Amino acid sequence: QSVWTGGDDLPTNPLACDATPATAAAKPYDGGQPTNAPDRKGKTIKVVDVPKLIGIGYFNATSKGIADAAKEMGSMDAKTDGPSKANIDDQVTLIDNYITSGVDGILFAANDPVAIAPVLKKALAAGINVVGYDANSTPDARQWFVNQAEFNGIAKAMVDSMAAEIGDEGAFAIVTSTFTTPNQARWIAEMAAYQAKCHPKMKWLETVEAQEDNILSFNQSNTLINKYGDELKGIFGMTSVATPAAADAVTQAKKCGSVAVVGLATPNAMKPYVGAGCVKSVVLWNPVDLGYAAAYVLRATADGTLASGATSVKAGKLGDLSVINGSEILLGAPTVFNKDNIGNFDF
Amino acid sequence: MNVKSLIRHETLLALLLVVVLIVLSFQSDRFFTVDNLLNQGRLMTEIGLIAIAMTFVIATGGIDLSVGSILGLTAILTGVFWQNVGLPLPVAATAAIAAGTFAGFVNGVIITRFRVPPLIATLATLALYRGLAEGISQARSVRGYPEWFYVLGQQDVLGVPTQLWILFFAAVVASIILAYTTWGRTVYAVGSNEVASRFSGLSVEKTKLALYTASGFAAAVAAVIFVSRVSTTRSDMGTGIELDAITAVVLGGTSIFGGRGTIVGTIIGLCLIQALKNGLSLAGVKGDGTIMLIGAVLILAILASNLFERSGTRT
Amino acid sequence: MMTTTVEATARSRSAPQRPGFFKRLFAEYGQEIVVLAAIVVLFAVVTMVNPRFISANNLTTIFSGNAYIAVAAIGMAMVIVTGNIDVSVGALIGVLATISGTLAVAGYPIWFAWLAPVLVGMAINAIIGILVAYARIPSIVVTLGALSILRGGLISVTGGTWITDLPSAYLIAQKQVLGLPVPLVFMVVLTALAALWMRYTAFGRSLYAIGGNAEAALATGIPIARRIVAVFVIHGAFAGLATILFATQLQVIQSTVPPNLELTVITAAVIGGVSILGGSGTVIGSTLATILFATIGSALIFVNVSAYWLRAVIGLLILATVLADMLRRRGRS
Amino acid sequence: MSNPTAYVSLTGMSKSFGGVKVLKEVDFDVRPGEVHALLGENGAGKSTLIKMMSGLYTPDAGTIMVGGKEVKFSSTRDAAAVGIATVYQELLLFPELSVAENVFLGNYPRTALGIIDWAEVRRRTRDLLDQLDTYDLDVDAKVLSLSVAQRQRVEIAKALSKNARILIMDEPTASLVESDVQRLMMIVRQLRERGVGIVYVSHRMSEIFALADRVTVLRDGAHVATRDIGEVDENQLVSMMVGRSIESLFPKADATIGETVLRVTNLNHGRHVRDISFDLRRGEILGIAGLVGSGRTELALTLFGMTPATSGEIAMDGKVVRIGSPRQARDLGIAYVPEDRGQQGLVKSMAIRKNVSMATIERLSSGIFIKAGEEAQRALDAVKRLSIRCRNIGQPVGELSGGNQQKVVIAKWLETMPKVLILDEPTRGVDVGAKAEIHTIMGELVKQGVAIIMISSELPEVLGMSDRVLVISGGRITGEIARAEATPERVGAAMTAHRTGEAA
Ligand SMILES: Nc1ncnc2c1ncn2[C@@H]1O[C@H](COP(=O)(O)OP(=O)(O)OP(=O)(O)O)[C@@H](O)[C@H]1O
Ligand SMILES: Nc1ncnc2c1ncn2[C@@H]1O[C@H](COP(=O)(O)OP(=O)(O)OP(=O)(O)O)[C@@H](O)[C@H]1O
Ligand SMILES: [Mg+2]
Ligand SMILES: [Mg+2]
Repeated sequence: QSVWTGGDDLPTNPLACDATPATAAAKPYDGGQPTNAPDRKGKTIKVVDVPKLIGIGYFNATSKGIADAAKEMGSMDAKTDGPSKANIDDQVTLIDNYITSGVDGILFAANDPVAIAPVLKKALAAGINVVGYDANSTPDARQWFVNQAEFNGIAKAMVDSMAAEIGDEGAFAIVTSTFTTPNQARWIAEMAAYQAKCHPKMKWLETVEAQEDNILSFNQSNTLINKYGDELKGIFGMTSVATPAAADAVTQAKKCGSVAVVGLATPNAMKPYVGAGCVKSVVLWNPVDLGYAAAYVLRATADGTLASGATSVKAGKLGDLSVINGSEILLGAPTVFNKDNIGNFDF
Repeated sequence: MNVKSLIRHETLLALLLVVVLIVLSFQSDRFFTVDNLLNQGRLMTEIGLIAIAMTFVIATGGIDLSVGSILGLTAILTGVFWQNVGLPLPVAATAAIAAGTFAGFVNGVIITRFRVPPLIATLATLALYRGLAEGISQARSVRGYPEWFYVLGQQDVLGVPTQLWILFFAAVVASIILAYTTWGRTVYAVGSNEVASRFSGLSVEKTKLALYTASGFAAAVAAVIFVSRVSTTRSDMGTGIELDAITAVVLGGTSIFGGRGTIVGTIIGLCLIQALKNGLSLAGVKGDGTIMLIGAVLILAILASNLFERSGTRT
Repeated sequence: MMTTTVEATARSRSAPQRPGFFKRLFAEYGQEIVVLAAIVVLFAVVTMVNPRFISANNLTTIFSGNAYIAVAAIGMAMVIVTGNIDVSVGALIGVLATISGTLAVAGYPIWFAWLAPVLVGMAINAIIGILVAYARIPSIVVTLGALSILRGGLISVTGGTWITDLPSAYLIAQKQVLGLPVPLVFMVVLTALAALWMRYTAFGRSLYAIGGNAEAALATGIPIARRIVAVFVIHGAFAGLATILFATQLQVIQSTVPPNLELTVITAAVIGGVSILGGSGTVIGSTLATILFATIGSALIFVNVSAYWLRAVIGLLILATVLADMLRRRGRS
Repeated sequence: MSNPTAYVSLTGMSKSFGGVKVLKEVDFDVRPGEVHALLGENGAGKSTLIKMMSGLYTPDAGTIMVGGKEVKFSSTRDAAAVGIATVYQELLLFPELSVAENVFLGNYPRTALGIIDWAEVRRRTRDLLDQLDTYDLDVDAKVLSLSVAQRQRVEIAKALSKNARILIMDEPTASLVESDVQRLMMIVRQLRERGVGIVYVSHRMSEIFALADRVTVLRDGAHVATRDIGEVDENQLVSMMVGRSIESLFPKADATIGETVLRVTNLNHGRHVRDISFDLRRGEILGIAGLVGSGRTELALTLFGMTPATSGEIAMDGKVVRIGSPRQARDLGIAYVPEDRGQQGLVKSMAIRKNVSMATIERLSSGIFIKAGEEAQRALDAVKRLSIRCRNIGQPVGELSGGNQQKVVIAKWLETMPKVLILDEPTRGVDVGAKAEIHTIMGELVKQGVAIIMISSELPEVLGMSDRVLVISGGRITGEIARAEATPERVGAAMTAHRTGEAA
């Protein structure tokens, strides 16, 4: 298996094997600043939310969170518009159009951290407040980024759950969207590092691509099951498309209980599998909360209450969220959905 | 009849464009501004370059579906040559363009030497070139280009986006070639009747080979501009761009069966699509609504010009 | 020596001998045989590397997991035989799956949830067919437009919400008949029916006539426009049938357009030997080509081709199939 | 003038294309058991009239009566239903389908289950072909592999398969050699005996007089006359058709024959060009005769570089040359007017101007730009010189009549100022008037020193125009006959001559 680079050459930073929290070195603010932004304090602001793509459950949920927060605040006029394919070019074009149309704030989830930077800088130069969520851009191209969970944190949660289910010597494989998708690539890189450090005897079989296509994800999962037979003990699903498809493959292959599925997914898509007991638990932050937090962060940024040097920000019902890594806001611990609580979520 | 109907389609389309521009500028006062329009030019350059070459290809009765993959491959090679091989960036970009052009040449060889229908040949290389881009890049992006490189994609020359000059220059040269040169004449002749062209001593094979090579070249140049515009390379760049380019070309009146079409038409088609994308967005229509409308415009525009043409021949 | 010459001359004056069975088979189904051979070779080679490749489970994955593509490619092959093309079928399947799933969840009878995509597919494609046949807009233009409209429409209507809580009776693709997975049965039965229909009915033959020489078809009295509408409608029905398999394969339906499905379907049809210029090719070929692609995809995982290079290898294999066919054709003429 | 005994009668038929009226109130009828010939110059409207009779075109005005009842045809199916079958001028077949399938497409025999009975299709096709003495044609062969004559046979079999009461044949003999013409005429007579009414279009007077019971002449889309064949002679018919009399169909001009321009030695390509050797001199017309499939066209294609020679030698002006493409042939001064005008000769959707300049477009350019003025001037000159009848030089070639289209192809190649002009069936499907004009043009060319190779299936044309006749059979030269000795008998004998010295 070739070494995972995570699509870029950033170093990995695995967490400690026990529950010791990472000691984040304090970093000075490294975000950008809008030029000549008008005073928006207290005024109603017009905001556009540009997710990676529209038409998938995950971003529907973030969009819902943003809408909820906007309604709650009463001073934000928010709308979601994104490309129909996770395509950097369409996303850039859309943001560009919204800069021209004159919005006060932009919320984004980047398809590529670098490719999106020029247009975001253009937005900053036009005096627009820019806040990212879910998928970051280069820091200087936006003011703040709402981080749902740190890459190494997700990696630890995933690998630890898998180890708990299949034991410290089990073999697993991964189904992801594409190798170039930045978040997935970084998660996999961090997982590799963490597994090597904390579960060195687990066996990483292979990683396959399945686009954002659930039937392909299903077929790929089946192929993995067929290829490795009893050797395969677990499958990681890296996207909200791949995880339910992998679970379905395991279900239909009648391997519930002998092949574990661990992955990132939205609760709605996972209810049948969790309910049937084929999947024990699903890891995901609450994307509704993520969107909700992002909207509050943008509001605070526009009001000037969240500025360089702040250590926390108030985010409505979520309370105080802390600033990390210079210009990121941490949402908090990911939610773990299981048989008992999955019915309480609807996204 | 032929020439007249050509003019008719383009006139119709130009009128439609004018109407669209007027309507859209009423919808948003930020639409019809110099800044916005120039900026749209920046955004449509890559598709534009590819569509210009595609006009020639379709006018011969062919098609090139592999352009998006050639774009991705060239982008990746630019990055790899520069960062991994260590070539100076201008050399790396030139070498990558040469490679992209070669990919087009390979299409041409498959089509002319092995007589594989263009649709099948480029459907196969669509998969192959994208795969090569992925394999070569190992899914890694190349970033951190020197600042001067962004002149091409993100800055202006004489107040106009740099790449728009390139598109403009390419459009002028291409329309002159297609309308006034022996080469252009050969393109139409091959598109109308390939056998007769061969029997007339025209170099059918060479022309086609040159066209697919040129198509590769256009996609490769578009790739470098694209990299410069978005500051990074990814192996999935340009996915699906072939359908956008083909849409512009057929909207512009080029017959998918070959033998007719003009660069002016293609450019108007391109502008119409871009104006709709931008103007509707400014008017508050979401992206999904916009793509539906573009689909409808494509069908209706060709329908309208069909009707005009038929009623024209009857009188 | 002398006698054989005389015999040969005598025979050339009388009716020519019908060439042998295999020769005719090869002349008529050359491309299909090339594809089939490629499948067999792949199976043989990969099974030697990893015997699990030919396990019942993996055969099910290969044949059954991609059956919906094969079913969609049947309709596509018919459309291509008439000299037309459809680049909107992926978007159509996305739309139909959403309709079907929504009905199933809303409590309509299961049979209705299965029938609806077939009917709606036929209706939508009837419009496409009418635009192609009567308004004389080239099919690639109409279907490019339809692609945009269907894709945009799907997103704006559903917003991409997934459909869950599907009743288990609805999930027909997960069931078996006579111990065989339903998608496999669908694929085989529909391919066989379509192949027989294309070969043994006047209607089926007329599609080849239209694709081969439209002018002559008109002179023969074939109602071209009606046939083209009909073939699009039939293609819509196959898209609907493909949708049933697509939508019931998993317990959730993703209400988006499956990425690049149209290209996959078109590639299956043309690699299977349907001439893109119209007038030749069979649905057996398109189904075999679908199986070939599925086999390649699975095989490359089994033989541990670097995942990064996987798509390049697939591209190379497609190209090789295309070139092999062209060389075969040239060798013949 | 509806005739009580007529099975089909047309009255006041009119049709316009793009505002041009090509048929003006024409009356026409066919009786059972007669051969009714339809005559007229190229573009007179014969095919148009026929296409209305067979339901392919809808008339703008006029009525069609079948068996005394008025009918309206909305498709060829309607016409077929009342027993009208047509063999069209442009053979309308399906190249990718087999012979048998072409014959029965549209009315297949079915089994009890309603599915096509392929065994029956093949058997009945075999029968029909045997009736046409075409024993050597495989019913399973794809039509694309057939020669023109073979395709014609398939078309006739197709018409016969429908048990037609009226059989329309639009220039059925245009691409047949003499022996095939005789065979076809026999078939026509047999059908007449059986009571079938036949509409027969041909530009060949000999056939008209041998077959027809009545003739109808059209000129410029108008009905000129309908006569019994006994009432008219050839000169009368010709002057009815062209509105003037034609002095000589074969105006063989005396040209001085000069030195050798082309010398071919032991040329070979495939099965159809074998060991060909001959000389061609300036100012000479070399006629090439042979049966269909004898390899005349293949020889021309090899000389023209389309199918380059596999062995042998070609020398132009004494210098040995290699001709690997039409382009090289053109540059060496060889021009080829192909037998299939529509496919190989013309780009029909393009203007006359562009077609005329097509082979010389590089020469008409400064750098890469086309000199439009000069191009137009040259096209105008060509139109005048060859008297091509057209609206203007911007008119698409496809709108011209057959003869005028042929002249455009000749004009294109004259632009290259060839030393050797190869004409393959130069007057196929061309009316008498235009035929005479083309022959006159040939005469003028040889006077200017051009050497002409003329391939023709019309023996009178070969004998009338050639200085020397080369006869080809089975790809080999089986006779070389000087003008003085060229008689139909000698040439005919050489055409069917057995291949000498061929081992099994
Ligand atoms: N589809 C068409 N569109 C436009 N003009 C046409 C069309 N078909 C025929 N014409 C014109 O109508 C006239 C009559 O054509 P038609 O084919 O009936 O002549 P014809 O008598 O059969 O000639 P020929 O001996 O060359 O076959 C010609 O001037 C021709 O150019
Ligand atoms: N039995 C056959 N099977 C397949 N193709 C044949 C057969 N006989 C002849 N041909 C094809 O027919 C052509 C040769 O016949 P063609 O009629 O062109 O010869 P020709 O001597 O030029 O006669 P003409 O000029 O009268 O057509 C070639 O293209 C050859 O491939
Ligand atoms: Mg005619
Ligand atoms: Mg010939």
